[in-house]
Amino acid sequence: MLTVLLILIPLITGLITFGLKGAGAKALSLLSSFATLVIAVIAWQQAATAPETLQFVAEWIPQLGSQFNVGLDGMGAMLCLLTAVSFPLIFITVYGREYDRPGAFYGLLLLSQAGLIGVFTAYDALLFYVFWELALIPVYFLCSMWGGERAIPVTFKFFVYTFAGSLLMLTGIIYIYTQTPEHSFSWTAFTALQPGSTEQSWLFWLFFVAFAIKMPVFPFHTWQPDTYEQSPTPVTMVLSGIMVKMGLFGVIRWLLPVLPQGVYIWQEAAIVLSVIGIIYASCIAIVQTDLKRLIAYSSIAHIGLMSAAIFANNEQSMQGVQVQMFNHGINIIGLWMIVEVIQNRLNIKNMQEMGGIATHAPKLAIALVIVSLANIALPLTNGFIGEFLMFSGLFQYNAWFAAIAAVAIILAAVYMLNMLQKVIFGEANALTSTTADLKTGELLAISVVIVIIFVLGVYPKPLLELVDSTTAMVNAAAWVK
Amino acid sequence: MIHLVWLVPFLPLLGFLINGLGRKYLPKSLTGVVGSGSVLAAFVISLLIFFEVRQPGFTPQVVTLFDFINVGSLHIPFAFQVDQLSALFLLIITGVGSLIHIYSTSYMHEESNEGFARYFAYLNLFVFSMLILVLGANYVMMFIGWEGVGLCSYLLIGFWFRNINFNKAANKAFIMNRIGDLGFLLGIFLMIQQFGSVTFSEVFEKVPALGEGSIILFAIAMLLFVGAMGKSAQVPLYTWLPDAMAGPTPVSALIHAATMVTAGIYMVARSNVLYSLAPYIQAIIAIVGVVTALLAASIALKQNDIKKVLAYSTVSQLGYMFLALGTGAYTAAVFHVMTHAFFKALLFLGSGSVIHAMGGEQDIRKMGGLKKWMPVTNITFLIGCLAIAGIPGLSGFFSKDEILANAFGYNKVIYALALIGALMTAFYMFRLYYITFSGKFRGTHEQEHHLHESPAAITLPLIILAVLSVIGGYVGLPEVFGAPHLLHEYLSPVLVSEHPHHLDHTLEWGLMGLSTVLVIVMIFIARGKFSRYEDTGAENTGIAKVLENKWYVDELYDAIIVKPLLVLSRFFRDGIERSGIDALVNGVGRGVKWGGGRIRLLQNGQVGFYIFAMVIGMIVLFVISLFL
Amino acid sequence: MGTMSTELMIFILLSAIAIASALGVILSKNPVNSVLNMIICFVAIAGHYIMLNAQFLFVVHLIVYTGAIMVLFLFVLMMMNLNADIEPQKRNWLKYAGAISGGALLLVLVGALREASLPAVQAGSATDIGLIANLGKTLFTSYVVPFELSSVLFLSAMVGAVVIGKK
Amino acid sequence: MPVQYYIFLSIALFCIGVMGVLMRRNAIIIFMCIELMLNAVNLLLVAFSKMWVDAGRIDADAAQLFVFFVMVVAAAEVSVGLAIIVMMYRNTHSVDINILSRLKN
Amino acid sequence: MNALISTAVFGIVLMFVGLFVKNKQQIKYFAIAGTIIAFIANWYDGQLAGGSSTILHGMIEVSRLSVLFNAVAIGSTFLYFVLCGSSFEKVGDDVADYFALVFFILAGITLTASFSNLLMLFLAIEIISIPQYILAGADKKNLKSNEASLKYFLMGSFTTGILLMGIALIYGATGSFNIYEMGLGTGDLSPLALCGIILLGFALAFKVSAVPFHFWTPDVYDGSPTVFTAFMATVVKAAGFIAFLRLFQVSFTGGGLEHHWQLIIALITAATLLIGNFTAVFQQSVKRMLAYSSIAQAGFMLFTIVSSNETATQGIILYSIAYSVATIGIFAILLKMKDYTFDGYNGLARRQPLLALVNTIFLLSLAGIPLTAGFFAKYFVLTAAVQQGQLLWLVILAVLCAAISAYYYFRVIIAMYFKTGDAETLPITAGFRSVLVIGAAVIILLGVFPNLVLQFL
Repeated sequence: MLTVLLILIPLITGLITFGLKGAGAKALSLLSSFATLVIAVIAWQQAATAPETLQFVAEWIPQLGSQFNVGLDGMGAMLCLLTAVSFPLIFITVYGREYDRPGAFYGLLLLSQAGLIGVFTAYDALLFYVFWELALIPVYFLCSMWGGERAIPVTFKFFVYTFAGSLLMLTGIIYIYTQTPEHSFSWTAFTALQPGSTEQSWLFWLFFVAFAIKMPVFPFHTWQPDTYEQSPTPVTMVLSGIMVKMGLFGVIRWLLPVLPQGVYIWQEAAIVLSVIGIIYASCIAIVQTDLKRLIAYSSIAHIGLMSAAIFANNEQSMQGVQVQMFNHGINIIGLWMIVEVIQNRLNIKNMQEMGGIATHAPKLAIALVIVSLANIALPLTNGFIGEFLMFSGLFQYNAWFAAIAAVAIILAAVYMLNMLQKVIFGEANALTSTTADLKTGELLAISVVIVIIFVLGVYPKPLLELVDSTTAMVNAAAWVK
Repeated sequence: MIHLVWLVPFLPLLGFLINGLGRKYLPKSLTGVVGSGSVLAAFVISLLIFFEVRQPGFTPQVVTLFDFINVGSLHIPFAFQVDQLSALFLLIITGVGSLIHIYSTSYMHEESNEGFARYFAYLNLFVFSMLILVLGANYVMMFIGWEGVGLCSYLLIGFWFRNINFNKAANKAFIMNRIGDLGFLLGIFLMIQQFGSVTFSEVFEKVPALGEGSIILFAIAMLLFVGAMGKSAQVPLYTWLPDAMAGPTPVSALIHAATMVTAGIYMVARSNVLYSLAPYIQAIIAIVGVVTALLAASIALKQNDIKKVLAYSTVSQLGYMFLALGTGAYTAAVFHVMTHAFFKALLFLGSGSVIHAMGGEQDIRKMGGLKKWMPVTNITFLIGCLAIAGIPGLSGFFSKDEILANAFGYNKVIYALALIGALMTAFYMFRLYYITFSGKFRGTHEQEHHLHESPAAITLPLIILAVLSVIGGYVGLPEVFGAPHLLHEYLSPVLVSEHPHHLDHTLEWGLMGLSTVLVIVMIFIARGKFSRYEDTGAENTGIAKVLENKWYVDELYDAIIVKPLLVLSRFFRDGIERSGIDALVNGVGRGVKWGGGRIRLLQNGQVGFYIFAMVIGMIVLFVISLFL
Repeated sequence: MGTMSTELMIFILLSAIAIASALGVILSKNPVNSVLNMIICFVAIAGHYIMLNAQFLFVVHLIVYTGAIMVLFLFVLMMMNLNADIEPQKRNWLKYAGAISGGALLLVLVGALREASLPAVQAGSATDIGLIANLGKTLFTSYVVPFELSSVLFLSAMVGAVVIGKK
Repeated sequence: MPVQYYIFLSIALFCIGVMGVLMRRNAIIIFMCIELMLNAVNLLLVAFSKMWVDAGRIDADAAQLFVFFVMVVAAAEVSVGLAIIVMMYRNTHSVDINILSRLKN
Repeated sequence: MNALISTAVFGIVLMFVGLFVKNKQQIKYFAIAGTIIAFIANWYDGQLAGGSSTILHGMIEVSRLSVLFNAVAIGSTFLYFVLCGSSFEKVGDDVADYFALVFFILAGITLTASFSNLLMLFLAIEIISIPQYILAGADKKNLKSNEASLKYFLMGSFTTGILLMGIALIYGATGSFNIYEMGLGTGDLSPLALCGIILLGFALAFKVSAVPFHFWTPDVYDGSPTVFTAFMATVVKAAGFIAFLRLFQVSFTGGGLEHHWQLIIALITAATLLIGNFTAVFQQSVKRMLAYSSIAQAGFMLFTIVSSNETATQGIILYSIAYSVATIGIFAILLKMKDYTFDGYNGLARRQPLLALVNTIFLLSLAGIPLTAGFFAKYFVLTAAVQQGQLLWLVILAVLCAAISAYYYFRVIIAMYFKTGDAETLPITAGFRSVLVIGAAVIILLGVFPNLVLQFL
């Protein structure tokens, strides 16, 4: 029931928010997001001790053998927690901003939250697909309506891209569904089926492309920088912090256990793509002058690593990926928060025109430094744990892939430090010397991020233990040879 | 006492937090007390630990704080290891660290309140990281400290962040360190793969099973050594260190001379079990060491920035330490770390005193005759120079002599090269000394008017370090002196694989004499050339110009690494991303539109054509279904 | 040549007339000629109906088609005062293309149906199935629903013709 | 007499109708050709009816009734069709089908 | 059966209503009442028919499917009358006759799901077609309407010839017009029957505007008075499919018979998907875009024919509802627009937020986004095809085309929400709004609980 509540709270409040004006919409959405957070924390505690109590099953479409089947395993609880943590942070960060038609803006954000939590909780393939799309639609509207001047075509590209991918996945789901003996969509039935290896081989691609587009993995990534650049920053936070995790989540929940042989056949290809993507995106990030695009490409690189680690598919890499899903979410949201503040203050995106922010807005600068360092996986920040485990896991799979991928940690340092240098260091210019430092709300939100960064960086145990069960599940399913 | 070891890193961390968070509110005095006091307190605890460790029969102890990473069979606890090696490094770090903190309270006094606190916060954070590095009971802990010190180095080099060039230097330092870190990290992964553990005790236990000369062992050793190359500024990853002089001078003394850069030596010494089983890697280390020593020394000959000279000298000395490691003389390396910490910190702090007096001027051509105004600095700096040059009786002599002796036993050619390096060391150090302190003052009148001896907070550490530079060598007297090698005895439980090359006594005396004589000759040449130095402003030519431009290594790196990387990245961005993938994606969209545009022409509005098309379609479909 | 051949000869004769006049319909330039050809063709087809013992249909065919529909066509043509000159000639290639594709369709269908094995038509064997009495009985029993429905059809056609036709 | 004869005859007439539809531009003639196609079908149905009667099926009158209904429908269609053509003629003073090609692409 | 009678009777009633009721707006209410009564009558049918019963000498079969489909068709017509009824007046004076013609069409439609004799199929198709020719040309002075009418008529009657030829050949092969008694699946397939099946397929493909028999669709839909296009493109189209499916599922399936025609139907489906979607991308007028989109949607519905299984039946029902309701809604809004181009919708969301929202829901449904009925409609037809096996290539092609279809549906959304402009609309009543909302609610409700409808099957 708790799980259902997690979906229902943002869904219902989101719908109500549509009817509200300015302050009311803000307040309600904030309230709702906090309520969700409270539930998510409780759910997290339960997921650690008694995950079966979070399972909720109700009839949905009996003709199809589809049920409203939601539940939370370790990974699901973790991602729900991430979602639940992120939204209040996002709302607090933008609390001072005035958006056109705030009711719709906050309403759509809450709806996307409902969709995201739905994706992370669904244990029924059809339900999963429904939520998968449901999360996309509000984001599409948010980006198009409140985005930059090129937002409409860019977001549309994003939409069609992901839509095409998910339809391919739908084909795969339908195929597997028709093969299950009792015609069921339940996750259990899907994992129990195990089609022949030829079938798994091509089914793999139907699923993989959908997930790869969402993540995004090279070469399916070209929607991403444009979309991140053009979206309003709160939406970019949702996109990069949480939505990309849908792809990773999808692979772990719906690809690895369902098509282990397909994965076994193609894992090398997937890893190669991911590794290419890591280096490729890192290189492009080096020559970006636009702050948002730089972060976008850095995100592609990070996601590439996560995808490689997933397909390396051993205990370490899987633990690492899951932990990193959370941590990357927190870090990138923190990064976007700061970008949002900078944008809000300066209204420029080109890093060449910035500089010297540290002199006039030291708190902002410190926050940016910390979050950037977490982003390049400095030890004792949360980014380190995941990356360490992922690289290690990848290394166990294939040392050369890991060695090539690991070059990214150098490249990451190059572009992140360049970014820091250009944005906050140096002499202030006429524009940046007017930069106001963080305001209370912003400071609060960013402080939360920073605290999480350090707490999980020093003591990742709770997170690691939480996702243990999922890793065990995947590994148990995955080593079919 | 051992169980309180966590206090040692924790106190500087506390200092960091207090100074960092309260940087706007705390007065400078309090900041200074917190900053220095925390390190001093850590030093006291370290001393107590040291005395405990020194007890005979002490076995290494591991203090586990909590589980850091637990994944399946891989356990990486957040644990500290207290043994002879780490205790010694604790002493060096906290000892030299507290002196430099005290020194800084005066040196950095002109900074704003906030800057001052920020400086101390960074410095404390550095000490914390460095302590984690040496205290860690496994390679991951070491790596945490390893990257942590890199971060602090980055922050402190770029301390004056308004200067873009300083920031670039900081970036360079961090990135080069990261290249090394990559090697380290891969080494750790390989260890995890091979041993399923990164804890020192377990790894060293399992290493011998691989057998001497195992390729895996080579790989691990080499990868770790790549890490050491980055951190300890060895060829080819040394160019960041001279640039790192952009930071405040006490930072150069602490980080870029006494402690952080020796982390590589610590690591190799710590892994001596591993390295002793990988002789080829040892050879590589020795060669890298001696090449670095020579190259850096040669560059130092022609530098005019007081800190740059010292920086290259540091690189060069680090080369010696690696040479020692390569020859298997781990104690000698650690010994040199210690003595080098004393005299190089002394030299840097002395140069800081000079720079302070000169109002920020660092070019030695603009100095001269400073001994008149700065007697204490002069004397202590001279002691430092003598120590580094290897004048018998001072600390540098003993440590360097041990290295040279081992090198001789290892390989005569390497010995010869090392000796040449040592001679160059003497030459450039005294070039520096004479140009700076002798002759007549060449700066502006304003500067001359301003010249003064530094306050006690600066001179006191100088004096203490000068004393240490003199007596520090007596813990490791050469065998020929007949006295026990205290350091060797102390470290032997840790450096179990040490196999120093023992020379016969006559030969050792001979070598000692040879180097001493040559060094003195060098000093006199330098004195003759530079004691009445005049700045002619003449351009250097030939080899001198090459040396002045540091063998053009920076330019070389720029040409073979940085530029190609940028070209590649731009190609990715413009060639593949925009005109490749994105164009393809957009092309699909355009293709659909284009196709739509063509297909719709079929719809030409003529009903006759429509029926015709229908009939054709029927015929085609008929043929397909009936006859195919 | 017995009775069979008489049947066959009549069949061939009627078929020849029908095909020739059908070709006349599509080939003659003057629309009025087309209509006249059409009438001939329909009469020939009516002849086939007699041959096939479909007396009722023969009558209906003559009355409805030849009598009513064709006259309607003729009437419309006359009302519009159309003659050969008015119809602009299609471009020739389209005409050939039309002819060729029609021929191709014919070929395909013939090719497909050539080998159908079916019971033969016993020409001359008189059956009374096509008489009005029999058909009427069936029409008002089994086929009463379609019969009623065709009234709906007519109604709508009537309404339609009025809607469209009135000024 | 094999029923194939009727089949071929009727297909021939049918295809002539199709040809006419394709070749002519006069809406009335085209419509007439369509009527020709319907008549070809009628002929075929009658032939099949006879065939099945001869083969002994008692319900073969269905085909003749079908033809009857085809005629009914054809009559209805003609009334509507000619109304449409007349309407077109009123507006364009032509019955050329290609005159009307505003709607395209 | 009751539905057939009631709709036919109401057609006649409406003709007379035109004589006595002078206020043209009031005629609409009679028509609406007619649909309600027909709906009730049909529901009564459903109560009677426990399983399925063939009545009236094997001409009509009343089954759960037919009752359900009739309910869908009558319900959609009800929605159509409510939303678009007042626009009849704009076409011409003979409002009552138009309503009568729509009822006659509806009478034909009630046969499409229940015929069990090819004669009934033929009559049904003609009863549907002939009034449509007239409705297409109802705007007599408008040359476009003339053209639409002429094109539709010429091509439609040409197709009638094809259909009849097919029926004749099948009769020749089997000696029966009854779809249950043909027994084509047993024994060797006569070439006559095969040609007949193919020709019937062509004729029905024409009715559902499948490529290459689709040429009439854009022109006719574009040229006809918009209010009639709304009806032709929705309920009538669905009726075409139900007839198509019924014929092929009952008579031409079984005994391996489907392998003879599956390939060409699959090819037709593929071509329909491609051409429909590709061409729709290019359009500038929303009305014409909807015409092409109806071809594209037909491509999806053809999946039910290709697979001809149980799921296909469920799929066609859901698809009929989802597609009809959504398209009627979109057309109803289109009718209120002053400008039919995409640009005419610019900024509608600011002027008429509710209208824009409802329109968006309808468009999302057409695009097949989850939580709308359109998703489950697509889902079922795709599942039907996957169950059939061997057709996965077609399914993948279809989903890619669905992605393309998002492009043109979303263009409307983009215009409404993200572009600035002042989309002008005619005055809109509260009743109109609330009915639109009900329509949208139906779409959403079926998108969440498709079994609300499927349980009746």
